[in-house]
Amino acid sequence: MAELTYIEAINSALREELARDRGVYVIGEDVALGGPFGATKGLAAEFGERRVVNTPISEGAIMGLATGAAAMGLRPVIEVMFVDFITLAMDQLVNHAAKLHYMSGGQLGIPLTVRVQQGAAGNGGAQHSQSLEAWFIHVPGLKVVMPSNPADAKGLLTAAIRDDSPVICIEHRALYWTRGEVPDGEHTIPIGRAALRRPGKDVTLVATSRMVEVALEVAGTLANEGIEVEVIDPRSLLPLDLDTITASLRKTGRLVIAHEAVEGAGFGAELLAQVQEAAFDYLDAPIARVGAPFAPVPASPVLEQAFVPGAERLAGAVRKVVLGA
Amino acid sequence: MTSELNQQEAMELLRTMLLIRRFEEGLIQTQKSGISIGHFHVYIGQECTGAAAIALLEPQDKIATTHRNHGHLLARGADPRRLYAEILGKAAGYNKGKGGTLHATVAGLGFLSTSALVGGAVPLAVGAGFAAKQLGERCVSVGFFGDGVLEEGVFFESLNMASLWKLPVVFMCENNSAGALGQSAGEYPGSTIATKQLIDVVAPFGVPASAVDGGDPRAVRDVTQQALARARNGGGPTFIEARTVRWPGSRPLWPELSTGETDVAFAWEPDRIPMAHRDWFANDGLIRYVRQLFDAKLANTKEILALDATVRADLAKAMRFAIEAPYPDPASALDDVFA
Amino acid sequence: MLRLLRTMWTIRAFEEKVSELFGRREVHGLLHLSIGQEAVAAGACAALRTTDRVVSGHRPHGHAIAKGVDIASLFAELAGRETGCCRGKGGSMHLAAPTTGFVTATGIVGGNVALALGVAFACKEREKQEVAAVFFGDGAGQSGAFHESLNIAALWKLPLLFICENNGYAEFTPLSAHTPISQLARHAETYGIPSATVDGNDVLAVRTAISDAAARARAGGGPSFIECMTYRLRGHYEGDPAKYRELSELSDWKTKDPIRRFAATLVKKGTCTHEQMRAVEAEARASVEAAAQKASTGAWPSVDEVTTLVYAG
Amino acid sequence: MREITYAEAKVEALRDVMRADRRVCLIGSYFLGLSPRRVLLEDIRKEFPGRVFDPPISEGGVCGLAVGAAMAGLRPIVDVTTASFLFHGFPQVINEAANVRYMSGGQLSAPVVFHILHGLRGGGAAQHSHSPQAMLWNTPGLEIALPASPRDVKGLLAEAVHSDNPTIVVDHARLFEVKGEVPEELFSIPFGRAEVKRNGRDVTIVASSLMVQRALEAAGTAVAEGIDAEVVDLRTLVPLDKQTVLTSIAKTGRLVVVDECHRSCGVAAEIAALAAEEGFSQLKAPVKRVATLDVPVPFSQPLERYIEPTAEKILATIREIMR
Repeated sequence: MAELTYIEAINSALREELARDRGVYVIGEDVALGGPFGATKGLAAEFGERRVVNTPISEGAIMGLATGAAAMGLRPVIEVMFVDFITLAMDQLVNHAAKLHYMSGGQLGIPLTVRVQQGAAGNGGAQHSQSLEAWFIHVPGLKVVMPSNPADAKGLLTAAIRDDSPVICIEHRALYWTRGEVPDGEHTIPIGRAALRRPGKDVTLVATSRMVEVALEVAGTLANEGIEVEVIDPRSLLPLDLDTITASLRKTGRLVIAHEAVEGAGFGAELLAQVQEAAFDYLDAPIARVGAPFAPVPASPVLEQAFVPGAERLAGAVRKVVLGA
Repeated sequence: MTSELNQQEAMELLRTMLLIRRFEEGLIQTQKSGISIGHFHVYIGQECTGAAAIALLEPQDKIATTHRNHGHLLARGADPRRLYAEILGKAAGYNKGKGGTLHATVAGLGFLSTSALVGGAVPLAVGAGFAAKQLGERCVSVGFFGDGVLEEGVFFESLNMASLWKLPVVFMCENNSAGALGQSAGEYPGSTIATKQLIDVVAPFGVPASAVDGGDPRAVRDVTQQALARARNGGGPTFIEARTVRWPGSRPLWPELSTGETDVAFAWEPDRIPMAHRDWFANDGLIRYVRQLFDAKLANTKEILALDATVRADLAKAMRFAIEAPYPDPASALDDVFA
Repeated sequence: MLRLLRTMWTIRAFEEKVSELFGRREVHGLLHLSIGQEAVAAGACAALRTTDRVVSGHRPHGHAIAKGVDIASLFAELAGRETGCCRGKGGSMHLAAPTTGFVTATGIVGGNVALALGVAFACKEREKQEVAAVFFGDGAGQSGAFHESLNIAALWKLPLLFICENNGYAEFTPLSAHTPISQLARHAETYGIPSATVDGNDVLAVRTAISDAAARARAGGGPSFIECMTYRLRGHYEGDPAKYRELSELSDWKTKDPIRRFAATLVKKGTCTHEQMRAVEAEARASVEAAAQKASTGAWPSVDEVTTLVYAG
Repeated sequence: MREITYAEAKVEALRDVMRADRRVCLIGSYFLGLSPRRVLLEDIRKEFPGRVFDPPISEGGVCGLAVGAAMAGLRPIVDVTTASFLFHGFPQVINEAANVRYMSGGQLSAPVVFHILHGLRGGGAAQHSHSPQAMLWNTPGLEIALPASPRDVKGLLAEAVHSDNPTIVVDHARLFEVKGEVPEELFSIPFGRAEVKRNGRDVTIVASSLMVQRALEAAGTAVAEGIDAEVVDLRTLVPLDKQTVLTSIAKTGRLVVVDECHRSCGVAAEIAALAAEEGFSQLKAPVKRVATLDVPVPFSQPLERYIEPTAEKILATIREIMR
């Protein structure tokens, strides 16, 4: 075990996969220079600029390029600098990457990994802070993973690169410099398996990405009040490990879902809709969602802080579900 | 060089350029002092372009700009206090703290929008030209953008439509990567285009295009004047590439005062410029302009220093205002989503 | 020579049959026919190797046939049968048969150009001297993806042949209503990409231009742009009355029909006789009839297929 | 009141808003898709020369152009045609139009109308059958209207033009031939008001766009089985009329949500979540969803029919929830 930052863990996954498989390419804006956050640091020096490829600022063409290359059997890993910029590549992502396999009747494979970071941190404002995972869950043909710590960042990215379908790996910018233990050497986490982060018997709290940290903090606080919170991190939003979540719910009878994105047609809505159908009779209270307010992300530090769902809001929601209104 | 400007106009242009330079130097110092303002981009070294071009606009004209917007806003008359406040996320900011540096905008001064997406503002500028033509207004829309935009598909889509429909638009491309900088020199952000010069990509669209020294206010004035006249007379769009050399302080991901604060006396005492920065200051439009004013006897050193001191004092007050100004009510995060 | 003629007749016969079947509701969906443009597909693909890759757009039938895709599987695909090349999941605009080198078609104007960029990138990396070719119409020239792709192909010297089928109409409006530029090859020149504008109804001229470009790409010379000036004798899609065109324009182009023109040239040169010409047409029509017949007996896909192949493995 | 087709009502709305407001212009003109009814638009072209534009195939540029024009004082209605093409316009619609008022602290607005034709149209396959409204719902700042009847298309389209917000009018080509009563004069239907299209007491069906017609069909058939279904047409997703939905559930205790989006993170997910969160105590059974199955839209007819939310599927779900 080594202690690495989240961004170092990503770097290590990329390095190992570049070394392991000649078909892996890292493509994106400024990636040969290390990328704006250092995820690709040192890779061009080690593997050459032929496999760690700098591109012009043409997100649409890059997504199309990577999709076309994947259809030819390469295993490209592209970096989209901010999830907000994926709007420029949506056509290629939705209309090509996600569908070519299906539309071609299985003739074409698209072993593509899209690395992208998101979240409200650093006062970037509405065009650099969105959380858009629901879009990708909504597009059949894409898999969606969201690592919440350095070990998962490495394990899920490695699994994504080796997967034969297009996988979107959504990182959180605010987690980049957090540290954690990461297994040495090859480390993969199967896509589609949730992680139990903290056991508890009173209420199940499902949280994604950075909200896992907040959920654990809340669980600690509420333990002092006599409420035992079970925290589950789905890690992969599609495919979703519904069994782990409903098994927990059968025990606790109560569920709170937390994510940083807005609620409207988001991951929380989907999970809630699935759970109420699958485990209606086990529910002792209405399920609650905690997401960002229905607004673009503001830039001002105080507004941004007010925007991001925090421990206080989450604790309030959990108390309400456990104790009643 | 200032033959077409009278002394008062020449000094006003200098004031604008100094205002922009000092505003951003102050911003870098404030950020280094530990006040968070998010990722920001400065216009240092490019002041001549915005100051000279925007001075020619009429009140009804529209401007669309980018993440590198401070210079354009100030040149158009934005209040430095409110602009600083916006950048610091305060309630008194033009955008009530919702926009920050990336989206700072002043609608009352004809700014349409400030898009932080590469190429995002270009179709918006074309849209404003389209609207002006439809409404029969004698208004020109000027889009400011960087050289990287020429790599975005939406630029071509927008240029094509502006040409096809002869819209009153000036495409003002501020190429701050002139002189083999940019991606090839290992900098952020890099621009990569397979043509010999940027204006080549414009030629097939039948849009008049010219490249000028962005650090030469007279050259910028000349081409902008022609472009505005063409637009107002129904002649359609023009593309201008204003070339400047990247300020070394803009090379790191976060701006740094790596050349130190600008000393206007460099203009008449070049020996005082530190050796390491001589190349850059030799090209710096601001220093070159001060020297020209001085040589043409339009201003003496005392007047120039006094103007600089006034600008700096005003900006210090503006920054203090912004720092002391209250943050917005957190609940206002929910406002302004809809009309 | 006869092979070129046969390919063109097969495309023509195929699409006429498709039109007939569409009228009888035996094939479905949004169909875009290339009748009148056969020389581009036939000439270009004749200049390519089997291992070269082709990406097409929403008007792909001719390209697929010229690249050697089994026509029965194409009929079956258009009819939504399990025996279709995409097992009924794709339809006309999403034909794919990568084993023949026909990578895919796509329904997004301009999107195919960016996709082909990636195919060319992969060809370069495979180091087997393969080249990629993309067919697109003049309408794609106004899409952002097209311009982004030209720049990147030039920067990276990708072995990509941009084959523009300039048929003068972007969907329902003449090109002049879409852009001030009448020849899209000018955009390629901007980026230093060698370009040629040829008579797209002259199959030999197309073949020569593509041969030169492919040789350059194989030798590491990067992309080329070949603009083929042509005309579609049908509407934008099957069922489009195409009232936006002058009748005189249509009849003028009919006299330049690429198949009859080539046949006449061959006879005049003494390469073959009138009888041989007619035999080629008859053979092509017979093979198309047989393929259509075969396709019509294909099974419908099972509804269980609906959820298969969303993911690999 | 006179009865006209949906297509006629839609064209009438376009004509009336253009007569009433000189700032309104049409960018793109396939408001009736490729349907035979599209000839109706010729009258608009004749009546308003110079106010109907046919742009090149540059959706990104076109959407941006319209947003810019709206910010500068026009009221453009952009026809993006097939909903799938909106993805090209996402940078402009999502990042510019939706954010501009908020980001500018209320200084600016982009009163633009984007028009799209969504959903399965028969053989459209994976790239021409999208229903992107749920994705648009996930990015605050846009108003989303989905007409389902001739009267609604006229009133909602007019309201979209009057609105100072960017609005997406999500329409469906399979509604064009529906007939219904439509007032002669120009009128608007306020956003955020769902309509109970059929009263019932046993089960609530919430739907929008074409699915309202399918729900009504299913409800009509269910009567024979002694099931009295209530059909609620949301009409707008943003703003959402929660109260009408919750009131109906309070009455019936059962909810089926019908939606043409893909199921995962679709409109039905949000309505089901809302009902289970805020109407939990009223629910006698779990909320059921009838949505397009989570696969790219296949081309082949039987496959397409299999994934489509049909009246038969709605009926089967009603029976199941009543058990």
